[in-house]
Amino acid sequence: MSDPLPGLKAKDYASNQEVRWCPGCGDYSILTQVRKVFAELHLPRQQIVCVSGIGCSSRFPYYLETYGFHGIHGRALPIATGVKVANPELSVWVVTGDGDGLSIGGNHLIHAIRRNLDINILLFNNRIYGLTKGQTSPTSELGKRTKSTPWGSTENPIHPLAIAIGAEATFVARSLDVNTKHLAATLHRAAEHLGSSFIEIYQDCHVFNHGAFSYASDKDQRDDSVIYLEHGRPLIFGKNRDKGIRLNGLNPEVVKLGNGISEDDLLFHDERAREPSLAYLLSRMTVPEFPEPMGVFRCADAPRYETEMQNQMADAVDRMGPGNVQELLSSGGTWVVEAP
Amino acid sequence: MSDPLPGLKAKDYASNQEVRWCPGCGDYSILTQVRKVFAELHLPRQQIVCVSGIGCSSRFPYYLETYGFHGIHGRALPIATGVKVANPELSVWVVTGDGDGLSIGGNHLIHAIRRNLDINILLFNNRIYGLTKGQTSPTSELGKRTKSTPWGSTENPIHPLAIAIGAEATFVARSLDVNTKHLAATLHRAAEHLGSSFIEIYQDCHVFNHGAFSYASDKDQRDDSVIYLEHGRPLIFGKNRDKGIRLNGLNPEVVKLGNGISEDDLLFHDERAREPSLAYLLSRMTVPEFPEPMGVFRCADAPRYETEMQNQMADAVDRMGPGNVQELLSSGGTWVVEAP
Amino acid sequence: MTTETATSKHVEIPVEEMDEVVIRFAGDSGDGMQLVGTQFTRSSAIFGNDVSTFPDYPAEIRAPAGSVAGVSGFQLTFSSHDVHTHGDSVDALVALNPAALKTGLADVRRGGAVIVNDDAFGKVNLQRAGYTSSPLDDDTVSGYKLYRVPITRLTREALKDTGLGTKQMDRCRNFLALGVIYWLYGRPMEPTLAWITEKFAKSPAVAKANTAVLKAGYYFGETCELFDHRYRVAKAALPPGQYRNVSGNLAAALGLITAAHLAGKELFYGSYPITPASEILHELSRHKNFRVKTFQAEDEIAAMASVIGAAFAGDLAATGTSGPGLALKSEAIGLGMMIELPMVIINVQRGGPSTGLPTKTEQADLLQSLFGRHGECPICVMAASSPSDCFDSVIEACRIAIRYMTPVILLTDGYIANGEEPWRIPAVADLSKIEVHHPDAPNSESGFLPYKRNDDLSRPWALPGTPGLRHRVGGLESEDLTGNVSYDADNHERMIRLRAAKIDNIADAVGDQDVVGPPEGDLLVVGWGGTSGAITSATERARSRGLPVADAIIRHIHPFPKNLGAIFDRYRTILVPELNMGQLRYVLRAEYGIEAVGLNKISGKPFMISEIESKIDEILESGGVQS
Amino acid sequence: MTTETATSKHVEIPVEEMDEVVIRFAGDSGDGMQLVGTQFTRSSAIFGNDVSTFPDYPAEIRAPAGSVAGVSGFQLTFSSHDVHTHGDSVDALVALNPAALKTGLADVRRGGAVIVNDDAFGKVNLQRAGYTSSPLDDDTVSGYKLYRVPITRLTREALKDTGLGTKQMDRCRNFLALGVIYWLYGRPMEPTLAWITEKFAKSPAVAKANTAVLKAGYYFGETCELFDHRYRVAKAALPPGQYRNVSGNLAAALGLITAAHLAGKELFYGSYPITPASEILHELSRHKNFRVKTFQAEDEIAAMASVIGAAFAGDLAATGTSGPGLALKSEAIGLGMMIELPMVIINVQRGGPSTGLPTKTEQADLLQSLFGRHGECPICVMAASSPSDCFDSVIEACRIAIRYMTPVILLTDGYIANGEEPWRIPAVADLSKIEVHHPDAPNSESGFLPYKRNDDLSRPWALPGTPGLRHRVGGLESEDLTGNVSYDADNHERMIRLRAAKIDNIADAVGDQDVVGPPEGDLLVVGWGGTSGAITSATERARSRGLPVADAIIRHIHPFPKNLGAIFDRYRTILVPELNMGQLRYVLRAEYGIEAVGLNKISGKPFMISEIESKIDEILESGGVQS
Ligand SMILES: Cc1ncc(C[n+]2csc(CCOP(=O)(O)OP(=O)(O)O)c2C)c(N)n1
Ligand SMILES: Cc1ncc(C[n+]2csc(CCOP(=O)(O)OP(=O)(O)O)c2C)c(N)n1
Ligand code: SF4
Ligand code: SF4
Ligand SMILES: [Mg+2]
Ligand SMILES: [Mg+2]
Repeated sequence: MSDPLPGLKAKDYASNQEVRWCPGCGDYSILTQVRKVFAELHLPRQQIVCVSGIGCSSRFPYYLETYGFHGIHGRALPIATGVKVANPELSVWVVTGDGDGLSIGGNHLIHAIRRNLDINILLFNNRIYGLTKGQTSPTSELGKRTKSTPWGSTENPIHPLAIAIGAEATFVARSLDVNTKHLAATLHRAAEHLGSSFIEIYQDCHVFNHGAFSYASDKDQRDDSVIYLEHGRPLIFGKNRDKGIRLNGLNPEVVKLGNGISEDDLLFHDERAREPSLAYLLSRMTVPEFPEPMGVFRCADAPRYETEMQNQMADAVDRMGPGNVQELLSSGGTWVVEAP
Repeated sequence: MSDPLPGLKAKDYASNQEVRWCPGCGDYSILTQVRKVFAELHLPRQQIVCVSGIGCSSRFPYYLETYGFHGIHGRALPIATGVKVANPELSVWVVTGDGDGLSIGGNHLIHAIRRNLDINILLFNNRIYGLTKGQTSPTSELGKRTKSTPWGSTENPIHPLAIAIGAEATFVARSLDVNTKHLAATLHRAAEHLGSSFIEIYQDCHVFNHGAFSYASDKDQRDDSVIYLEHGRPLIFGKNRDKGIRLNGLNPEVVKLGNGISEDDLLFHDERAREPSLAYLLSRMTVPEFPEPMGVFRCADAPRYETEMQNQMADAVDRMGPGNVQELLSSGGTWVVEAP
Repeated sequence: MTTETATSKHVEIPVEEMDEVVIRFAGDSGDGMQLVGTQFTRSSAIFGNDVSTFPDYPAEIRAPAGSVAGVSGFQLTFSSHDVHTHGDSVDALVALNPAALKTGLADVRRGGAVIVNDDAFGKVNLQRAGYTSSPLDDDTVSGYKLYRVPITRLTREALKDTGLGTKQMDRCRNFLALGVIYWLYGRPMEPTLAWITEKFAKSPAVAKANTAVLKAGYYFGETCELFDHRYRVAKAALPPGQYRNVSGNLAAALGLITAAHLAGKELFYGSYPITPASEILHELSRHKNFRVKTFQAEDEIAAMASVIGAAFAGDLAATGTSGPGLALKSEAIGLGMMIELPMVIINVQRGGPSTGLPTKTEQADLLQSLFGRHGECPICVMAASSPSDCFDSVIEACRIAIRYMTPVILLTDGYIANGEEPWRIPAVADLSKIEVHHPDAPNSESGFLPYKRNDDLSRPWALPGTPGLRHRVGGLESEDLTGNVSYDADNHERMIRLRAAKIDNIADAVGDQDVVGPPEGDLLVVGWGGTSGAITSATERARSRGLPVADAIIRHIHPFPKNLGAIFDRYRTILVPELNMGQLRYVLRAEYGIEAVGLNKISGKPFMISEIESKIDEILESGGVQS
Repeated sequence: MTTETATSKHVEIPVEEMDEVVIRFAGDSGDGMQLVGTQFTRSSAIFGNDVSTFPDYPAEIRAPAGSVAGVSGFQLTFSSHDVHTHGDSVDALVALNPAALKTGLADVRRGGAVIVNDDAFGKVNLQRAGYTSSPLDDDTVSGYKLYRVPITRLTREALKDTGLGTKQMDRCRNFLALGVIYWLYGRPMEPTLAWITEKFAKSPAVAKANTAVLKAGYYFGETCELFDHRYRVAKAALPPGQYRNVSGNLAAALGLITAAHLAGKELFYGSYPITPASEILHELSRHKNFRVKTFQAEDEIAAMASVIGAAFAGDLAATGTSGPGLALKSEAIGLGMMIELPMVIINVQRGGPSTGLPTKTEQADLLQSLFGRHGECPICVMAASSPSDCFDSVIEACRIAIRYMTPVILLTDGYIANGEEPWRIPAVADLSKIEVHHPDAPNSESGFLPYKRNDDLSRPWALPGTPGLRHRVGGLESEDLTGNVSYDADNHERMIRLRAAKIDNIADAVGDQDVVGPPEGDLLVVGWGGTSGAITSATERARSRGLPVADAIIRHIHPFPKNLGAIFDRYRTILVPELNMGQLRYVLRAEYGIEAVGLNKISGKPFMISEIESKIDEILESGGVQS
């Protein structure tokens, strides 16, 4: 309970509460990385506010020795908005699930993203409702059998990154629970970004949807089904880094390098492209046709809501002087009734 | 009140309620076109259900001699979902505003679109809250002064089409209140599409945001600021049809035809492109840098929620026979208590 | 009522002294009736009368021109004594078109004045209003004093040399009518002239036109021989001080800014527009130099959630809405009560249920405010009783919220939110500060305990950013003291009782319930919220007729003031007038076991004083309890 | 209690006849306790006992293994007579680990049996449960009959030749315990053996292992000399018929399907998952061949709105949720009441407020159900009183919703939703049809009037697709008869009163309130919902002790049955036990002016029968009204 000291370790960001996810849950790994990144960033513990909704993932704040807010289902983002607007100095981290953030909370997600507050949004996508024991989520696959869809889901899933990009996101990334190095690096990037950072984190729900991302985590599959985005670099993947993504018009295609196809023919990643069309296009690449991109899809500058609000207030004070309550009350047409 | 007869006229779709928008409101023109298109499509009046939320635009159902449902703010789409799922035979039309459909109702919009029910969604975008007399809406411009933002809005607006495309829309189009021919044609296309059709209709709020779309409606501006999409045709615009849109990598650019640039160099529109990336890219083109595209951005096939549900039920009946309630009650492990 | 003779340039017109006058301006939505009503209000207030207003406009943005649905009205009472309502029966109706006459006439007292724009009674307008022949020519208006003023013609005449088009000229008609009425009631023109100059500073032509027309109206009154009387309403004996007019919404906004000042906090207001609460948002968003943070959320749920977040981070956090929005906020308010942070929810009631009658007034959200949350979730509920009382009530709501670390719902309604009255501006320096304590060190040996309570049973408001006080809050049941998640049965029971006891403790802070009139006896009229004015007036009138009637206006509905039960014991009959089906009455029955008599009206309209007075008479005559 | 002697192969063990036994299976979340509890329940029911169950599992998906927070319990009563609750004090606790012993022991009656897995009391497990030394070796368990069964060892032994790994073997331990208990209480193994075969049809190895282990447990009981008694609970004298076990959630789902059948309609169920209501959605979504349309909406608001849309289009439309979801549905329910369409909202109450105690039971959403909407918005509120009563109540809710064209809220709670009891399966052919009338022609000379009411004051349910009946509905106030938007004051008042009168009319359909016990006298115990079982048992016991206590279980809370007030007049004291702070009591005070005595518990746990019985004794001894 003591004050932050220089040289805080990851474990110093651990609260005294027992972590209570199922054994094997991907959330553990994410928790470890988040604590580690907090330490690496030297974030003072009292400056951090972690806000969540409801779901397994949303238990996150309890396990961080920071300020924390376990909200109600779907409402983490507007709570976080209030926190950030009230005190822009705070480092605000939002943890949400695919149900919390995309089903009941989908609208808040869109609006938080478009306002571009400087907050970090971690969406744990396990393609299922964990806490309520296994119903379909907005990211569950068409045809998926769950407790609520025993005959298979009849809903086209949505893609979190596409939603974020459609909502004018300035920072969009994807990572994987068990790829700890990549996850840590991505969290770093998100923390550094000024504006709303949105990270979709593929997360294994060990109990109700185990293996949903084995294509991205299993040793023998991942090299062919995941591609790492690097700014300014061509899109190459495969165990032997012998495959790449090329653009054919507006359609990406998988090509084998060699035989006249060189790296220069490939699509080069540009996080900072003027338009988010590249990020959008990348977000459409899905297994099995394509490897799924990991890393930062887009990172751009745009006005931030809380900063603009601060500017407006400063501007108003500049122009009109700091508000004087007595003057305000006495404005708008007054008259005096004299004592009789 | 008599039954529909062949040869119904537009006026037969007019209810006996006085239309009560402000003089000059763009909603009048849209109403006229909708009635006309109903007649042209020979839609039986009793088969139509028009569902809306709350807002000026949402008064729409009262003015149609069909079945109608004036819902609550933001909830037109889930109401319509219930209607369509309960009776897939009905022709369901949803009218919503930029506040109703994108602010309070944004989440329902995303989810209705991804489910791809066969309904038609008309979003009247006037970039303002009309009914509540002039607050900022999610499509209001950054810096816009409204009753709720007298110092200028600090929120980045969202783009309805980008949101729809981000949510896996299968039919996305845009039209303009006063371009009656184009509007009628677009409504036709929407009606024909099997799946959720989303049309953004630029609509002038005469009282609180007059002229928001004058660039698209004024004779002397529109030719340069609007471009009409035609499937399979190059993107050409300008009074003399001497300008076009060319792709530079993933970035569109305006070019002048001639001087070595021919139609073949231009971007060709493809409503049915495998991936919605083209539609997304087009949705990013905004005035003043670009002409804004009008017409059908995308039209694709995908499973429809209500159809899939019907199929599942039919399939279940096929496989298990029609449900027998007595058998159902008597399943799951029964025993008999004999009379003593 | 005395009659004397005043001298004017041309004719000598007798001046009738009146105690109080009720006037209504009515015309088409586009006719600017709200504007002239507001101007007349200000002039009367500045003149020294007490004033109370009731703007009444159509629900449609713009109903068909000239139609009955499109009539926009503005009624006010101005008086030489205290007034509490906009008045029951109209002494003078100014009707700019036939539809306005049609909707308004029934409210004019027999013998009252009806001033019409004679030029507007052409065939088309008559038809639009649903008249087959002109009501001016048949006995529709018999029994009233009819004044036919050629308002359109006079306006055009006054502006004929300005080069304005007819349409532009006609837009000034409302000022002509205002001028006539100013003359008729001896009001000063100066405040309005000054207002015109300021308002139209950027379009001097318009300013000039309106000025000319206003004066033309005034001089017309003076010059023509249409009127055989002028009226004078003497100044009211108001307490000395600086005054302004306020509507309830304006007062609420000013109250929030003042409360933030008194608490030494920044104000966060997260809201979603909804009639009739939007003006609070509009007003607050103007005052950025007060560092007021207004956040127009994507919906009411987000608004409420943002308020919770802002409260957690340390702002004075508030929201405003109306019935449908309050329904949507239910779940989040429950979270607010669970995490025990201060926040204020202003609910401006309107006609319900569902979308209902959005521009009309009603008091039917009381039970929702008290009970509209799942689980055992008691919070503080208050009600403001007049436009200016919104100021005081909001400040008190903030004070309670902060002291007791709890959401407070403050109920107002369309009637007082839009109605205006003169308000004696308080000296901010005289208002007592709102004490706020943010701990900066742990409160126990084992570290910081976020749910360790003080004597009020409130928990500490420790702010993110404070070293050493890191803690987590949430909607799951919290362990006593630590706030950690707890599924323990006894802890749950204890926490539920602690939270309820804390809310009950608020009664310590609210003081005793006041009663006006005899301290015991036959009849106590109990009211709350926007009907308070009509109740006060009705009981005052009844008492002035010698009737033994007391009244009690309840500001604190949960918890009630401690002495309330004892008060009820002292009266034989309790009458509860409400603009609902008897919601407070239900609560009183449940809380005190009293069988009150209800006077219930649920037509979207405020009470008339006479309605309550008649009920008082009826009860006293029948000599006892009824139901 | 008689003792006789039974003969078994190896030893002769006396058999004790018991009236009723309460048994609890408890272990770690992963130990499969819910499964064995359910199996024991079925065997007992099939054997012919009456049974009542209470599964009690942790809120966490998976709390730390071996921890107290991670204990999953399943308690049941099986009896030779009617039972209404899962039982107060436990006769036999089966504890698979130290944590289970720790949490469960306090509930075991003195002298009761404690059967533990002796192998699980190693150091690590003891530590995890917070024991410093083994409770089996100190006097923790003195006063109980302790049976130390080496469950792990026996299981591994039984499976040693199967080739299964230790982990897999250990997963069968629960069946070993079950086998022992089956022997101890003389239950038939057949139903469980059959179930195993069916359940694990696809993995015969598992089926075989479980079968072997179950039998091993049974034979262990028979063979070893650990137990000095066996127990027998005779068959209950249940009405003859075909039976099955149902939980409240299952019964509700079956009720909805049956109601749709009785109404000749397709069922639409729009819902958003939430504990403890999700199982209704799960169950319904299985039955596609009944043309049940389940729609998992994006949130509760969408769920409610979809139900409204489906009702408009003609389906039998229903939703299910719990407290937080009901809060979110408030606004849309208001719309449902305004447009007057039939729909049913099942609210499975859980511990509140806010997220509260999601897996625990409570009855604290009553006031929200009654009042949690803005404006005057009365709707029908009912409560189911037992697992199987959920079936009847749902059908009645549907019947009322359709007849009166209104939303109906049906309250259940976690206790009856998850608890199971034997249910006599009704003959569907004997259930009365739900009458539905969809007009196919205009109902007036001037065309179709969507708000023209019948004798019940219900409006016609005209379906889109019907020629000639086109109409529009909405949340703005509707004009009487036509349903057109109306801002008319008198119309608003009339419609509000009509809607309220229609809801009051429902009292015509619900029949008289039943009272069990003396028809007048000293004490009436009034209950509703999931506490009904405990109340019934408590009053039965009190009456069997000769005490003059009656009880009334109220299913219809709004409107109340017409005779309810008269019933209250006949008793000196009214006791209202509730798992809340007194919500029904509040309503009774407001509606009938009665000052009932409350027995309130709000710890997330159901009542024990004895708690109510003590209160009854206390009241009768003190001889009168208390509060
Ligand atoms: C208003 C409300 N509705 C429903 C719930 C029940 N609920 C809790 S978490 C959850 C979904 C969890 O899924 P997700 O967000 O994907 O998180 P996960 O558990 O998978 O991490 C639901 C439906 C609730 N707590 N509140
Ligand atoms: C729950 C709820 N919140 C707020 C409102 C108030 N309200 C009605 S319409 C509207 C916005 C209208 O804007 P838009 O959807 O753009 O429609 P327009 O009037 O511009 O056509 C709002 C905020 C309401 N009726 N209900
Ligand atoms: S249910 Fe799934 S997501 Fe939840 S804790 Fe368990 S493994 Fe993790
Ligand atoms: S306010 Fe605007 S959108 Fe509404 S009716 Fe008037 S012009 Fe149309
Ligand atoms: Mg999930
Ligand atoms: Mg709009």
